[in-house]
Amino acid sequence: MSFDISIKIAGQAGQGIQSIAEILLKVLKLNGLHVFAYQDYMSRVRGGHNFMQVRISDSPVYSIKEDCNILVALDTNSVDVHRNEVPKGGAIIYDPHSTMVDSPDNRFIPIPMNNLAKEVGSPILSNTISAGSILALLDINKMDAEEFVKKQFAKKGEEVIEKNLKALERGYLYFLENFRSWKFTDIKAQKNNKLIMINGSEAVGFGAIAGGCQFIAAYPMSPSTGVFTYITGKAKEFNIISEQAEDEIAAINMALGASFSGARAMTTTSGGGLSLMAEGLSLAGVMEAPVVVVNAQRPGPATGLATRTGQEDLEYVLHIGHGEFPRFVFAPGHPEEAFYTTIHAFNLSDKYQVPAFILIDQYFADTYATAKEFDLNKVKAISSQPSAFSNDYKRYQITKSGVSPRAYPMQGDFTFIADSHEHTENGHITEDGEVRNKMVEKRFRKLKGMQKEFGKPTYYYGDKLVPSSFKKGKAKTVFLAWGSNYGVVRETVDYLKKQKRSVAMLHFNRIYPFPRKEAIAFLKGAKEIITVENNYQGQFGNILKAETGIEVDGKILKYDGRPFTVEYILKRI
Amino acid sequence: MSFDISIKIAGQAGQGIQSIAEILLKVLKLNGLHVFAYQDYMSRVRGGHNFMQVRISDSPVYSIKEDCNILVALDTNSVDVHRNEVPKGGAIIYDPHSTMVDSPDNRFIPIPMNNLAKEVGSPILSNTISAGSILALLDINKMDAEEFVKKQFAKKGEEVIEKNLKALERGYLYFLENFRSWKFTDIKAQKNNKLIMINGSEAVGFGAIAGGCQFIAAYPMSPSTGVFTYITGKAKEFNIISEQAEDEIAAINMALGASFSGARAMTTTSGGGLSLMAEGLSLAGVMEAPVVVVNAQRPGPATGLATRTGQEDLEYVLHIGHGEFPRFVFAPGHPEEAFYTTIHAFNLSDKYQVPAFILIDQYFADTYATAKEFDLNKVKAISSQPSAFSNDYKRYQITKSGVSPRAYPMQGDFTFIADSHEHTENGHITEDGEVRNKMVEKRFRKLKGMQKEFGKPTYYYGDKLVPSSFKKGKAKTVFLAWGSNYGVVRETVDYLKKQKRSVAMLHFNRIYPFPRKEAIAFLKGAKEIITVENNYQGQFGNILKAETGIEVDGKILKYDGRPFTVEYILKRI
Amino acid sequence: MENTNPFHYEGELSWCPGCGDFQILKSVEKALTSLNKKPSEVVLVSGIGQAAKLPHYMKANGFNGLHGRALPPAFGIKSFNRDLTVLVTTGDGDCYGEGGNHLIHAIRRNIDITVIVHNNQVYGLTKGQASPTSEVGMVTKTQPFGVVSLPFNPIAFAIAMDTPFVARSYSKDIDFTADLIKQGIETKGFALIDILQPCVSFNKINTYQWYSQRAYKLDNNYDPTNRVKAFEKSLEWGDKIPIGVIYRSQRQTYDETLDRLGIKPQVNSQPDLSKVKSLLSEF
Amino acid sequence: MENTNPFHYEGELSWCPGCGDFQILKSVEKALTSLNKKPSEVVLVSGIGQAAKLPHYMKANGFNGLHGRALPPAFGIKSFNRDLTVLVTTGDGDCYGEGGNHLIHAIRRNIDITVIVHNNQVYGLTKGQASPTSEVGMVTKTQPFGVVSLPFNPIAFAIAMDTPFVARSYSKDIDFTADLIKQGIETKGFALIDILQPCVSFNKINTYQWYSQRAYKLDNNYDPTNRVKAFEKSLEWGDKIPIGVIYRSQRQTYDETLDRLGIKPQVNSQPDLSKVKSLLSEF
Ligand SMILES: Cc1ncc(C[n+]2csc(CCOP(=O)(O)OP(=O)(O)O)c2C)c(N)n1
Ligand SMILES: Cc1ncc(C[n+]2csc(CCOP(=O)(O)OP(=O)(O)O)c2C)c(N)n1
Ligand code: SF4
Ligand code: SF4
Ligand SMILES: [Mg+2]
Ligand SMILES: [Mg+2]
Repeated sequence: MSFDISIKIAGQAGQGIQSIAEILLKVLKLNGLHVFAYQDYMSRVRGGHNFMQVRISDSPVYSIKEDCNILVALDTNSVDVHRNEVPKGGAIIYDPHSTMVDSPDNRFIPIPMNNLAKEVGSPILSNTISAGSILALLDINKMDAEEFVKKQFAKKGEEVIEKNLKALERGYLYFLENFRSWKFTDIKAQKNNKLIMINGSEAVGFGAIAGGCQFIAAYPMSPSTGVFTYITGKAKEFNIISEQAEDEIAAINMALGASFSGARAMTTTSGGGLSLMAEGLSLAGVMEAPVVVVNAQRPGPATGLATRTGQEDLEYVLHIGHGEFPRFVFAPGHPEEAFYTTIHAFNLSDKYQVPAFILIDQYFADTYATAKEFDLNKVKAISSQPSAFSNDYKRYQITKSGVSPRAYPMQGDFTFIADSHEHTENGHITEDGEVRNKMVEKRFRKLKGMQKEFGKPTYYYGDKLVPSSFKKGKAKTVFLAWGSNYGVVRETVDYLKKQKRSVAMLHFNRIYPFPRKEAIAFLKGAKEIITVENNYQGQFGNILKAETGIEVDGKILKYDGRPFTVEYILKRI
Repeated sequence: MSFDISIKIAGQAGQGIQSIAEILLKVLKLNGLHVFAYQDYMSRVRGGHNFMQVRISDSPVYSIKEDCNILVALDTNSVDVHRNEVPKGGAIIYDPHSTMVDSPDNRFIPIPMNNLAKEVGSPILSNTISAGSILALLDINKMDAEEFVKKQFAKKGEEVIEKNLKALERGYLYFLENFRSWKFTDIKAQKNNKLIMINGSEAVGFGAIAGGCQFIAAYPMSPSTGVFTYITGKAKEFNIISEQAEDEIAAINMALGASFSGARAMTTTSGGGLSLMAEGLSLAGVMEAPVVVVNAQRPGPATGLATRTGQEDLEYVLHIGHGEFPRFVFAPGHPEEAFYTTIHAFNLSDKYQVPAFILIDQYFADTYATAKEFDLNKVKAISSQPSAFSNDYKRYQITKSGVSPRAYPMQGDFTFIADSHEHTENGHITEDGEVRNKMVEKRFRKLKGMQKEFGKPTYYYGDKLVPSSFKKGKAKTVFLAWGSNYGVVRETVDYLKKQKRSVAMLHFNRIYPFPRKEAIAFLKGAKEIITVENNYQGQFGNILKAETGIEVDGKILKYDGRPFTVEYILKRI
Repeated sequence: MENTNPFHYEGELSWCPGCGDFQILKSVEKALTSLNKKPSEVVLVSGIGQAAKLPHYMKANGFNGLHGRALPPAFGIKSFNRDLTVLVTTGDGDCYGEGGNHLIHAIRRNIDITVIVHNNQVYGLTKGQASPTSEVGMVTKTQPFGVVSLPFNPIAFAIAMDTPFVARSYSKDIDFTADLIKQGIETKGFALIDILQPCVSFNKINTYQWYSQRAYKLDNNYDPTNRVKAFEKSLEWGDKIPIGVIYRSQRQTYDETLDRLGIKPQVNSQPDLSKVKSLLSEF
Repeated sequence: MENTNPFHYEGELSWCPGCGDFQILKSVEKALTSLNKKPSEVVLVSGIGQAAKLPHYMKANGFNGLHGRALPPAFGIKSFNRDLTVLVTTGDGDCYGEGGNHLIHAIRRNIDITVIVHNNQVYGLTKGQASPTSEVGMVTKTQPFGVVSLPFNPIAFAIAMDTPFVARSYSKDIDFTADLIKQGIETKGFALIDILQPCVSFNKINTYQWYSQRAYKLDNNYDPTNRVKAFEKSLEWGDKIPIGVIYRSQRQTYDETLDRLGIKPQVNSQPDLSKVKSLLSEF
């Protein structure tokens, strides 16, 4: 890591933080640089205080920093809130005409963005002006930015492109003309790095498409809407039926209907919506209907903090739905893992005819990160269903594996019933105690096969990921992480390693069926086990105890709706 | 226990099993005898195969037996299904004109109920005829029965009373005339035993009324409807608003609205309905709204076995609702405990401003048992809310106990907001991280107080109940029970004690906050811990492990929708 | 008919003897038979209730889901496989009570399905509580002081929602009901058929006699395409209750929209890998 | 007005500048002030959405519950304390989408509350998805090929449900809206007021200009008590959109039923112990 720069762009909702960040991030990516960008936004459309945190390096970056080298403050409040986060030698870019600054010191760089924008043609260009100035400050070649602007505004016509190019240039030159002496670091483009930049929502959505999703029904709810809109945007191209349901109850039940017809079906939601799906999830359990459910967590209870992050639904998802039935629960740690996990979720849900949950959270959904191009040959959408059936086909045939052959209507002359009651092999209502026992046992027999499937935990021991064949942990202190905390805990381990501490991370992507054997093997030698979670109760620690008897020695918890930072964790060990 | 008789009355839905049982049970109770009666019924209105199991003794009885001394078979199928359950010397009463019996042996007692009923006036009297014959067989004085008939049919007028009295006499005499030699045992009336006979639904409903319930909204669903109808039947008399909601979502949200206005509010439901309430329960969590939720369990998932019994929602109820919030979860073991527990649930929900769950099940709800008259002075409906407030009243004031003073509209000139978002002390939406932390911590601080409240587990060690001051378990083998399995496990302990085995039961009524200290103390000396549950996963065992680290040594599980018997448990140890 | 009825189911039916549900079952079979449908291309979707047991009592595909939730799976089933004939058999509680919101939005979507409501004005399966269509004053265990809410008028509601096909029938007239169901199936888009169905066990008010005295067939002069007139007709409920097609209209179906967009996924098909790969370039 | 408006709230409002919600807030305050209501006897109940934030922006009691679930708590609040004035402030998504089923049954129950729907024909708070009242063809991120479902007509629906008071307003006319709200509060029973409310951030179709060109006030000759005529009027939506009281009717309220039964529980009161004891004899 030869450089590691943090930028914060702060202002009100509606001021265009995202437009600035978009240009910046895309251009950095085109330069082969690694970026990591998190959005902190309020539950409102205009006003308030939002900000975007961007980290840039020539090596992969996995989390945000509390302080920043550069602050772009779009209003006075942003200066007040964030000026102390910029150390000496840092830069604070602001518009001297719209933003009041008390006693500016030499970190402050006034750029009259609004005036420059008006000069170039229109005040709405001020975001492009800012982007130009930031690029100049970072000493990034203007050419890539120009290329990006051309692509980005292609649909809007020549005039818009022209004006934005001008604005970019104006911002760039204004900076050079007035602040040439400013320079942070040697940012070197890594042009032969073939990177993609993707956020968690897109990674799950992209995975769903690669996993053969054919039907999505959902109801909008932050922070889950991103996955829904990503897939919906591609619906025509990928032959996907996408429907905005009237409520989450309809969403899950629509998905189950489509699943009955033979679709790879999914739904996306967040806390309150998940709760409304509880009964439908129980239906999936007894009907043995494959369905993929993405739950993007936010802090609760109820409406809670609608646009912020949390990991509070873990134990809930393990038990959601009345009655008992097996399920998959995944919690990927980074976009690449989310992509593959989603494909696996479709395949495994199909293979075992159980619901598969993917737990993400606001931090994960909205965070952009660069990654190597995903290898699309690694996983395929594979259906495990036979394609021919005899006329005495039994939907719920008792089998050794617990899995019955699954047919769809019109695959032959047979008929079948999918049923919400306890049922016979034919799907008809039964109250017979023995049949009931057989059906319960059949459903739970699947767990044996499910346990062996995709989803071993990742043991991160210093710079390298230990493959799952690595059978025993080596570190004295092991941090437990699940879901989105992969990155920040990984960087914590890196930091502590440099201090010669014997530390590792054990990250769980699959939480159910719980990888008991692996957890025990990796944790056996540890002197100290610390769980790192975005909730109050240390839920993963509870699950670990119930599943393995292993008790954690410490909990590092955060439940204020904001993501962890390495600094926060370090302060607590 | 000088006698212990089991009777099964079997036939189709609509044939009047309950009418026969009702006369029988009430008359036995009037004689000061202990009864225990369980209904096994199908999810249909007419036809099928239902039966009622009645046990009678001069000592309290707590469970059903698999075999029976007397079978009353109302149709041919009932003879086929149950004849093998009647040992030699037992009696099988049937109507020789409507019921086919292959090779009747000397257990069979033909009573031409239909013909006798017609003689007396109408075929619908055949149930009273049966009751008369059974009473004669049991050698119960006819007088009490006559008294009961008079009371029972009082509203229907003289003619109906007259006819039923005649029918009772006819059945009674017909038996004596034809089968005088039959006699089971010396049933001795215990006239000075002042007993009540009550089922689980009534006990909870009665407790709710005694606990000051003022508002109930619910949606019908077996097996929870009994609690709802009991309370609704008394609504006018006790000044209770009762409303059948359009769905369970409305039911819980109506209750929360009433709670806001100051009502002691409740709702009743079962599995699927509970799932639909999940979001509303989370709302109760963040709003800190008192509400009592009765969940009458039945086997799932989804519709499952709609009229049968199960204990499958335990882990679910501990975690239901997205986000994190404290709650009470109770699972009373017998009607008397249910009565007191319900009163406590109202008081504690009010005191701590958290939802209180009462978990019962179909077996519990529909089972009648005799008990000593409840002592109504033991528990009172006590509100912990202050009655005067200043004008700067803060609904969510941060306090040491975590409990804020709760006001209702129009208790003064102040106004306040109850809010589903994370909020300030004033109830206004906030996104402030520090306020959020304080509110989460405030809500969870309540747990400390809650832990000390009503609901220690019951350690049953032989004939006597050990008071909660009894600090250490003595038995080698401890059976764990929760909810409705109190009775059958208690009788199992009694049985094994007689065999000189060192056994005890530890029964949990309060499951959350989990009585950790008591559980550990009582289980410390045990060599063998066996959990007895009506589910597949041994859920209580899992909770015990997560809460205390104690692992059970054995699980005796039953998930076919039927209740345990002592015989079933004994076979599995 | 038995011989030529491919939908006949051999097993036991658990409805009460005399229940109007038997008649509706016959009508459904008749309608489908007359349209020469094959059991394998028909899906019966239901929630929970006595009415909702119907899919178990016919030889056809069935999706017997949750109480109140028949319409959403019906949408999923039909939109994914538009070659299927999808019927929803539901109760007044199932469809107008627990499931009311789905009815509103299913009509708006206008997917091509036929919804048959066994309207017995009571909750049958759960033993006699009031339903959304119960008469004011009806006494039950959960309404011991009598029903106070205004009965839901499904016909007026459906007309206000501009439902393409709105009909009422009386279960006792099997041929008439079968014909309405047939018309409903033939209608492109959403068809709602509300069927007066005596519940002999729990509804002691709206009995065979009560309905028989009141139900009358709309005559040929009645024009179901006039929305305002149809609305006026829908308010008729009392001594006379009109049965027949009360309202008809036409608008684009959800099926047609999907066809227009060219969206028609196939079972067990893989996504086009080259297309999937091309998405990478957008990141 | 500020001085004489006891409902004025001092804190910050998070709506977008120019949003119609500000106007509705003023209208509500005006209506309540003109009725001499005290803040402490008013409860504002809402679900979730921009509209649903209103209870935070007025000095009055508030119950800000779940998305789509404003009506059930409003029932609980009002039935238990019938001295309260209960207003529901809700959005088109909140009330007609997620909460549709409660609307059906709340109207049937006819509890005495006033429901104010901020109908901006879009999901504002979640950034611009279609709502149940969005126009066919409207393109959003979740309807990239345009809305296909028929917009929900709340007025026609409410008339079909025989709602005692049904009105439409346009947020820009604050006095007119305030007067309708006042009438709604004065109506015994359920009042539904659907208010056309421009969302300046996400609805680029139904703008101030769009509404201003179309909204017209019903004249004095219009008779809102004729149900069929009102229904006909409710179908008018296009170049001309009528605003005003569109329908009025009368029937027993839930409140009156409770009064008749003598059910009126008091806070912090104990059940009568002797009565409770007498129940024992029934077992
Ligand atoms: C979520 C849920 N709530 C309640 C029930 C219980 N339940 C089953 S059927 C039914 C009512 C059925 O009434 P209706 O739809 O009119 O059908 P009918 O039996 O009258 O034909 C109810 C309340 C349930 N199964 N699920
Ligand atoms: C159960 C649930 N689903 C979804 C959401 C997300 N959500 C919040 S507001 C809203 C839509 C609001 O639309 P509308 O009611 O029209 O209000 P507006 O913002 O337009 O005023 C949605 C979908 C939620 N909070 N809860
Ligand atoms: S209870 Fe009523 S609706 Fe149900 S089967 Fe019996 S008669 Fe039919
Ligand atoms: S998004 Fe629309 S409805 Fe919401 S505050 Fe802004 S303008 Fe108003
Ligand atoms: Mg019904
Ligand atoms: Mg809206």
